[in-house]
Amino acid sequence: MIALFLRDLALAIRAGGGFGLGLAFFLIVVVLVPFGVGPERGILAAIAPGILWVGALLACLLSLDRIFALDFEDGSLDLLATAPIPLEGVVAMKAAAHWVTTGLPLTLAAPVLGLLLHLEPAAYGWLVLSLALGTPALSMIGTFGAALTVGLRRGGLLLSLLVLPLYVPTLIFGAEAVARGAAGQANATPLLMLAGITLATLALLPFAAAAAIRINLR
Amino acid sequence: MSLWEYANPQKFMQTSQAVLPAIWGLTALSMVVGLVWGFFLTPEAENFGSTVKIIYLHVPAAMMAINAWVMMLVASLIWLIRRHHVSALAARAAAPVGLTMTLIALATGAIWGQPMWGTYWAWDPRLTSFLILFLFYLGYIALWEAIENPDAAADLTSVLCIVGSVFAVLSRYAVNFWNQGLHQGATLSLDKQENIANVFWLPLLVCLGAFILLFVALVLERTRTEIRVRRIKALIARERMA
Amino acid sequence: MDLTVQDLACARGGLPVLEGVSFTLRPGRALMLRGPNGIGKTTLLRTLAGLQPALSGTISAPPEAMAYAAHADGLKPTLSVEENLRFWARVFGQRDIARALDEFNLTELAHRPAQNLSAGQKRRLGLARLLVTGRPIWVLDEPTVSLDAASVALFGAAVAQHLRMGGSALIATHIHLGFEAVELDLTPFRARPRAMDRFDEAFA
Amino acid sequence: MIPDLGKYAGAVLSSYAITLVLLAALIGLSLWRAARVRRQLDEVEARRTRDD
Repeated sequence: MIALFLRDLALAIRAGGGFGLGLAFFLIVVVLVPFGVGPERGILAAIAPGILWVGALLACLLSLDRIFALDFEDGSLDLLATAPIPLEGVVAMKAAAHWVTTGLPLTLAAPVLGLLLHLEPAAYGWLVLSLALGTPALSMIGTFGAALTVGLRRGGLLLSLLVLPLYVPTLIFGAEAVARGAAGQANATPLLMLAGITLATLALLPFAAAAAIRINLR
Repeated sequence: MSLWEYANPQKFMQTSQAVLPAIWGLTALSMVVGLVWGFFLTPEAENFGSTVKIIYLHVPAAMMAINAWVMMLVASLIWLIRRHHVSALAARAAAPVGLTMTLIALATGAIWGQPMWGTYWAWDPRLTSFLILFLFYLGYIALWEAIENPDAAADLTSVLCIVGSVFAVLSRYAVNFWNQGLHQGATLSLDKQENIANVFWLPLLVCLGAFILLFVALVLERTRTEIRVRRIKALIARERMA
Repeated sequence: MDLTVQDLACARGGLPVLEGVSFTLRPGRALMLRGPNGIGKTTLLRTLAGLQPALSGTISAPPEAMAYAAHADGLKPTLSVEENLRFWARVFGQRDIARALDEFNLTELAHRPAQNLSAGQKRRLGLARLLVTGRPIWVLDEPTVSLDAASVALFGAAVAQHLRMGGSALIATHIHLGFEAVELDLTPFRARPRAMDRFDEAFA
Repeated sequence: MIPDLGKYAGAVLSSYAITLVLLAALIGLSLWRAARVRRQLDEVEARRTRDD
């Protein structure tokens, strides 16, 4: 299983798409927002937590359809399904590799982009913490969506439609944790909820995603 | 005689054909009685003026929007556990009905919100939850439409329905946490019926019954259609094989 | 290490294609599946490999004994020949890839990225994967597609060597591979449309 | 006939209009598709019994 994780990382690095594209997209979203709402410092600071979270979420969404599509096309998924490692483990490793190549870089880049949006100084720590807690859930939920749509020809758009409603709780608690942190309020509840969602999705969704892949392969 | 016999498509077609005219008749009757009673024969409420009449549409539609999803969840579980095709097709048949109910609840809510709250749309927890429910219905229907193999489609939509249900409940909690709302709580809720006067409650009860009957009639009718579609597919495939 | 199939029926896209298939594959033997296109060779092999459920009948084989190879080789274009092979070896809990490289004449290409291989070389790499799985029963779907005569001979020799070492092979192919094998024509097993008098059989 | 709805007449009437239109569309579409599919099935069944 570790071999699979390392292979996916190697593929992402060599293809160049994994790290770069999601980050560039995140940057562009954050740069475009001030053009839309105007350069006033107060407005930008107020909406910064939400914009950063929505931007990270969209950047995450961008690479979801590639989680299984390439392996499905070149037959690797068939071979993995007949391999001695459980398909649930394959799914979990795929999600982990997706997180390392998108969620983790987004988390690390977020404070820099926070500067552009005049994020409150108190909020930087909460931003990184909430993204670090929440983006694994985004990757895992997205992997489930990718598993549902793996065999479909026009799966990309459908994947977004299926996954975005599932992202709502993560987004709400994540952005709320940063916003409360920025305002100096207590934000333990949203952070705990965020961690709870991540742990629950990591524990349960691999089974649902593996079931979906088995159905799609047959 | 077990309940599962109705999961046999043939048995289902016979039974539904026998009961459908009666259900459609009852639906029409209760709908006319409920809406005429509610629209023409109820007084205005103290706080709401004549807008209270919207309740006879808004509350039943909202209730059926949620109940339709619950029914789809149960049908999906039955399909995954017992592999009764009728169950999967009933879930598919119910989704557009639930979608329409959600749309009605949202539309009447927005129209009601304008005079009451001074705005068509507020990010009130309940309205927001219904918007999210609307998205869930869209995704569920789109997944059904996208997959060609009918059994795989039934399996995958069932998995989506189950996972979606968990996330829908989670979203409801998250949205509540995110914004405490403007919505009427106890005055309109069903379990606190003592708070609402009988003049409003009785016609509302008739309307609730009417919407339930309408849902049953539509789901039965649409399930019959889905069963026929499956039979057409199977027959055409046999023609090709022969 | 026998693979025994009894009265197997399998379906493609929900429609039955084959029924009543029975055979036994013993160690050291090879079985060639024959039959016209669309008869269901791929479906049968996927069912045996456990990728899809059988409609009826039984498949009995030792657990984790089958190595499946299909039209697609499961290669990653940006990884080298050695990396591709080493990955599959690790997935199947094996270490040694030298023998696989050697038998399929890939040692000189070991460090070349898979995207720079010719179609035949890719195919050879895909088949070399079978050796690193360490599994005795090979289930192969059209293994010789896009191989030239020399590579077919190479592949035939590898299968023959596998059989000598007590392995077995189930191969869907149209050509002769140069070793002794039993042939099984699937044409008589084509699924007949079932009687469909009652409405609930509409979903078959 | 229509009761005096006061200043909220627009809201109440448009609610009823939208609801009735949506319900009518849903029922209409369901019944139309039911009839169409039933015709198709009759056609296919007829073809089948003719062939047998």
